[in-house]
Amino acid sequence: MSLRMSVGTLTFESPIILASGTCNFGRELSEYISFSRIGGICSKGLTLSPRLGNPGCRVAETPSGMLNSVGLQNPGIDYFLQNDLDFMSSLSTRVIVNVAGHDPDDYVRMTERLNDHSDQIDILELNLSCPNVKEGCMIIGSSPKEIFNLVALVRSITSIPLWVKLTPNVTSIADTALAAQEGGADAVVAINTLLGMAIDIRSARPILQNNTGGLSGPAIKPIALRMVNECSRVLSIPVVGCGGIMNYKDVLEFLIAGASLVEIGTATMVHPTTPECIINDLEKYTAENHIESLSDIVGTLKLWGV
Amino acid sequence: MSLRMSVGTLTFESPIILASGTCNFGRELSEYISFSRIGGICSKGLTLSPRLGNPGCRVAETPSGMLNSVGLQNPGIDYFLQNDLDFMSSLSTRVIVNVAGHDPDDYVRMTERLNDHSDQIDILELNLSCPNVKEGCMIIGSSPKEIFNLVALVRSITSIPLWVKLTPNVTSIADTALAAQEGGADAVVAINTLLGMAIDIRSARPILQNNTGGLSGPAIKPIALRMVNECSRVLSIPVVGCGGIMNYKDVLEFLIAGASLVEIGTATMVHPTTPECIINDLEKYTAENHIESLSDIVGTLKLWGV
Amino acid sequence: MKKEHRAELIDNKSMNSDSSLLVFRCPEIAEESRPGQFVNVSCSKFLKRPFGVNDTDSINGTFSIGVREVGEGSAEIRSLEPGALVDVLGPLGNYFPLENAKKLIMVGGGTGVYPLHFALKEARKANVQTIYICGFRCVSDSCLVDECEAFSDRFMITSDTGDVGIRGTVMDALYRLNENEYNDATVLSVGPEIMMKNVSQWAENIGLDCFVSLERRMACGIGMCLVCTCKIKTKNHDDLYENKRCCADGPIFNSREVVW
Amino acid sequence: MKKEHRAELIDNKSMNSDSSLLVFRCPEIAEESRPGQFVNVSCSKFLKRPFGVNDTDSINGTFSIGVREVGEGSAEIRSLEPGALVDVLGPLGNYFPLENAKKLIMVGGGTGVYPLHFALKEARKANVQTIYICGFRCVSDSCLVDECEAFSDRFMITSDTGDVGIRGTVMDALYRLNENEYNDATVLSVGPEIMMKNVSQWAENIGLDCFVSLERRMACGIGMCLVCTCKIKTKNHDDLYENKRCCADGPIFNSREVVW
Ligand SMILES: Cc1cc2nc3c(=O)[nH]c(=O)nc-3n(C[C@H](O)[C@H](O)[C@H](O)COP(=O)(O)OP(=O)(O)OC[C@H]3O[C@@H](n4cnc5c(N)ncnc54)[C@H](O)[C@@H]3O)c2cc1C
Ligand SMILES: Cc1cc2nc3c(=O)[nH]c(=O)nc-3n(C[C@H](O)[C@H](O)[C@H](O)COP(=O)(O)OP(=O)(O)OC[C@H]3O[C@@H](n4cnc5c(N)ncnc54)[C@H](O)[C@@H]3O)c2cc1C
Ligand SMILES: Cc1cc2nc3c(=O)[nH]c(=O)nc-3n(C[C@H](O)[C@H](O)[C@H](O)COP(=O)(O)O)c2cc1C
Ligand SMILES: Cc1cc2nc3c(=O)[nH]c(=O)nc-3n(C[C@H](O)[C@H](O)[C@H](O)COP(=O)(O)O)c2cc1C
Ligand code: FES
Ligand code: FES
Repeated sequence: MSLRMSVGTLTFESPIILASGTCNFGRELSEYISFSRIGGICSKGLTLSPRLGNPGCRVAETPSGMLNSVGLQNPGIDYFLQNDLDFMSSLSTRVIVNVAGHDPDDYVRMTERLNDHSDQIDILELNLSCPNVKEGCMIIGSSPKEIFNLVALVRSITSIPLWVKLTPNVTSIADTALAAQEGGADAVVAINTLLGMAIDIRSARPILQNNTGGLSGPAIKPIALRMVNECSRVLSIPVVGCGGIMNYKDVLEFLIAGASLVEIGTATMVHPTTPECIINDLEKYTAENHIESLSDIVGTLKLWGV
Repeated sequence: MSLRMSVGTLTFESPIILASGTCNFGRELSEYISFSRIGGICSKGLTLSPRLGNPGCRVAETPSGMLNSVGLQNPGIDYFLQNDLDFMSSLSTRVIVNVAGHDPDDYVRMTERLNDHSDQIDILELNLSCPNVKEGCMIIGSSPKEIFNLVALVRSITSIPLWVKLTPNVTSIADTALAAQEGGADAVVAINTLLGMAIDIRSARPILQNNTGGLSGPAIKPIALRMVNECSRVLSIPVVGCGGIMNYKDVLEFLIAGASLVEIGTATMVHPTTPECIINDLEKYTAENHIESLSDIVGTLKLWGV
Repeated sequence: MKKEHRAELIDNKSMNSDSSLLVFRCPEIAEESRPGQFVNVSCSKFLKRPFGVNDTDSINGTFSIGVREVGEGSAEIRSLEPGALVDVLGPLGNYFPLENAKKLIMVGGGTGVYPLHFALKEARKANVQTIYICGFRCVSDSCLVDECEAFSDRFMITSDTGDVGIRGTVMDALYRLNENEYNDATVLSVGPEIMMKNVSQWAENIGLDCFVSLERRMACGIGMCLVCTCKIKTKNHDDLYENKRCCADGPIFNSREVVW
Repeated sequence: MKKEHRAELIDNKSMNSDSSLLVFRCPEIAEESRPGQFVNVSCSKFLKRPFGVNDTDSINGTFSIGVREVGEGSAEIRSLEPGALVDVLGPLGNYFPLENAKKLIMVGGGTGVYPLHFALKEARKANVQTIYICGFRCVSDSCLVDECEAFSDRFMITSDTGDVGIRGTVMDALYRLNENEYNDATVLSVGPEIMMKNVSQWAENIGLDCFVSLERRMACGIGMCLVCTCKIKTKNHDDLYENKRCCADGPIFNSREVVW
């Protein structure tokens, strides 16, 4: 019994991927966990030029969750390729590079850079969902048409497997997911954070100096599960589930709902050993329940009344 | 110092309104709290014909929240008018009738019925946001154009003040709110529940027999606050805030964000005396902070960087 | 006005492999509870947890509940230590119609025996003749055996494994009753739904009234939110039903009205 | 591999009107902590709460933190009772560069005195000469006064109200130092940001290095999430800055690098 998953042309040691922005480039976490059974790690969201991110307070605790307004602080793609990619490649896990652009041209130029390192990059994750920057990203990610155009454009210039990370802040995630598929994505990742706000009543100010931020953590799990299921029902490409996963039971829920892999974000920030604990628990669970391969349970959700 | 609020042409004893579907018609709660300082009570969502609601399990607990899939179980508007409206009117608080239709015609016919009782009805709340029924409601409420048409239609046949309850399951709540305003709404109510799912891993079944349900409770508060603020920034009509309010601090956050009144839903289900506790705490707060009128803090949010 | 109570846990003793009996001090609940009613107990989870009242002691102002550990909330409540203060709403729901009962046959399964224990004690007080039948998976799941044997006029216990009492289910015990014994009796049953369904079929077949206690996932517990509905036959329309609230219209229903 | 520790609270004593000193058993943290570092303590809230290490006792395997009650999380932690087990991550962050210090002037305000206390003790061990200045609002807010007086070569206390020590702020105490006293000293300051800013201006003006401990809202506490950034001047570019992580690049920064 192993937790290995095959998704598209790639195999993953386990379905557990470290979500973008919650583990930076893996250095800090590598002091807490071994990466050997981790399915993959997503880089912090990268942009063409270095970004300082948003000013002031960037985090607010909320019931069973948190808001962040980091705003894509990152050293820029060139610095990343020179200084961080080697480290990520050394982790013996799938390397997923998360990129975020102002406009299609940004995505193209970053993809071109990544093409030169395609031996070290397993997956290119197009972040069309960061709620903390003014241009690009979530604006593109809210429009099926723009998603289709962007994904098709990037698809046409790279052979690196392409994941599209979707925003939940839309009327129909099935529509945006379909657009990504039609554009040529190899998988969609659902979901990024929900746009939210927290207010300090003493100062009558938003706690986040960016005014709004992205809501993550268990609070959003029911929404994420619903969206993963919606995506998996309309798509023929795999879905990577994400949103509020804290333990192995949550992982099982996402797999059952239709996710072929899952990304763990906030949980790792709350307890750095979470990814490893989850993998241990999944191993125990599959053994105890005589599950030959975890992939057997992907998409096994039996909806009522259908 | 009083908590009295004037909104449109009406005054409310306090900003605390009991949200639709979480207090039925007030009978049960009247054994736990006095309604004299409650701002208003919304009836359970009413339909033209009686509805049994959805079958099977209708509630799932989630982190800091719950999913419900009641599906508008109600005795129908005629039965309500004959058997429940008198009771609601006797509560010495504003009476808000929440109606939900399959199609515009449904809303028209219900509005006509309510017109005959306009002396007992302070507000007509158009539910364009119930996520638990197949037709009407959230479908209409997801489209600014359909919202505009429906609200204008209802507006043209009634002089009862009109509130439009919005769904958060949209890309832009500013757009749907504006549509409601343009259609002639006297206020918008933001937000109804977020569509979510919970899964039982043993049976690989959704816990709710309706498969999906509406997420409410503190988990959604950051999203609700953000949406209330978005609405209040684009609208000239008042916003009624709703979503995850548990205590007086939450109420203050919503008022600061731009809500003129708030609706309390799930909190009352968790602790039936919540509305009264909140009112007591608000009285203490306004006294201690020498706030002459709570309406002074409505919309006082100072956004950063503007 | 009704209110939410803060009850102090004053005793907590393990009863069998997976359940414990918790005694709380709360004079109002002790005073008002009637057999079949339940209380809604707070824990660190978002919603309260419903438990049938197992007993009351109005002199000491206490009531007790039997808590079986099935998930995180019940595990947390079961592990509370004396002195703990918990928010409790109750008593809630309707109760067994014991007033006119001439004779009672009580059939409990699993944790169903806790609420039935309360009914049994009250029947004893009212000098009503009782037959008490309880079923468990095995001896280590059994509880309240001595108490219930002492309080009942006839007592039978069954177990799936046969390691205590009759091997089989409560049905096997019921089948042993003769007409003299069950004549004129009212049947009360609390336990797994399939058991209550079988018991009520048995009762209905021989013309007895049977009252069952339904369990539904609840939120408010007081009838406002309509999440806890039970399909109940519409009066005089066997093939129509309405959705009644387990928490407020129930949890006790006449089995003839229940759409299983 | 580093790990999250389960620490047992073994002592909790109130220190003043709003803070308490909590002693935890956790040999690893006791062994590894250095002055200026902090630990991230779990409570029932979603995120951990950061607190500076106040002291360690590697023989008994304990460390302590001073916890001021400012909101729900700190109130909960402050009210823990001995025996409580809590998840603690640490020690985290960098620490005061004490190695080459010839003389130390420590300036603490409010709860800032807790982490400084640790630095003071270590300086004493290393036989470094110390001037210790602490400022409080009033006497009932003061804490660790006797300990710090005993451990320091020169000790001054100030209060806004004047009901203990010098009436005024820590600046009024600093101004009393003469050149002999502050020459060659390194300044360490922990407290409200405005105080640290003033202290560092004083130090920079007379050519002393000053190290301050910045506070930011944190999530991971170990440098992964980038929510806790401090504006730090880019090397050799006084008018450019980068966003450094308070939890991993700090919390201790040379005041000359800080963009206040
Ligand atoms: C009227 C009534 C009386 C009851 N009396 C007793 C009793 O005397 N002794 C006893 O041990 N148990 C009793 N139960 C069942 C008890 O309420 C559940 O076992 C308990 O709520 C499970 O909580 P959990 O957190 O451990 O389980 P989880 O499965 O983690 O809970 C998740 C959610 O489902 C609900 N839930 C789970 N199982 C049940 C269930 N069987 N019935 C209703 N809600 C459920 C929980 O309340 C919670 O909201 C009664 C239930 C009802 C409705
Ligand atoms: C490196 C560092 C060292 C610290 N050392 C100490 C110490 O030794 N003694 C002490 O009493 N306090 C210390 N603090 C402050 C302490 O962390 C906060 O007072 C505490 O987190 C407040 O939590 P709360 O739940 O009571 O407040 P709430 O305001 O309810 O907390 C809400 C959120 O804001 C965060 N937060 C609130 N205030 C602060 C703050 N001042 N700094 C950072 N995060 C905050 C909380 O961690 C939480 O995530 C330190 C903070 C940092 C960053
Ligand atoms: C602090 C923080 C930073 C994040 N940064 C990024 C990012 O750079 N790129 C991205 O695609 N998603 C980013 N996310 C979103 C997460 O990858 C993930 O989609 C989201 O948090 C939901 O999952 P969770 O609930 O498990 O955290 C970030 C989330 C957090 C909390
Ligand atoms: C059990 C339940 C039933 C509800 N029924 C209705 C309804 O009939 N009509 C309606 O407009 N909203 C209904 N709602 C939504 C609430 O009125 C409210 O908008 C939502 O729950 C968010 O607020 P809260 O977090 O305070 O509960 C219902 C919510 C719950 C939990
Ligand atoms: S639990 Fe709310 S009506 Fe029964
Ligand atoms: S708290 Fe995560 S980087 Fe500092």
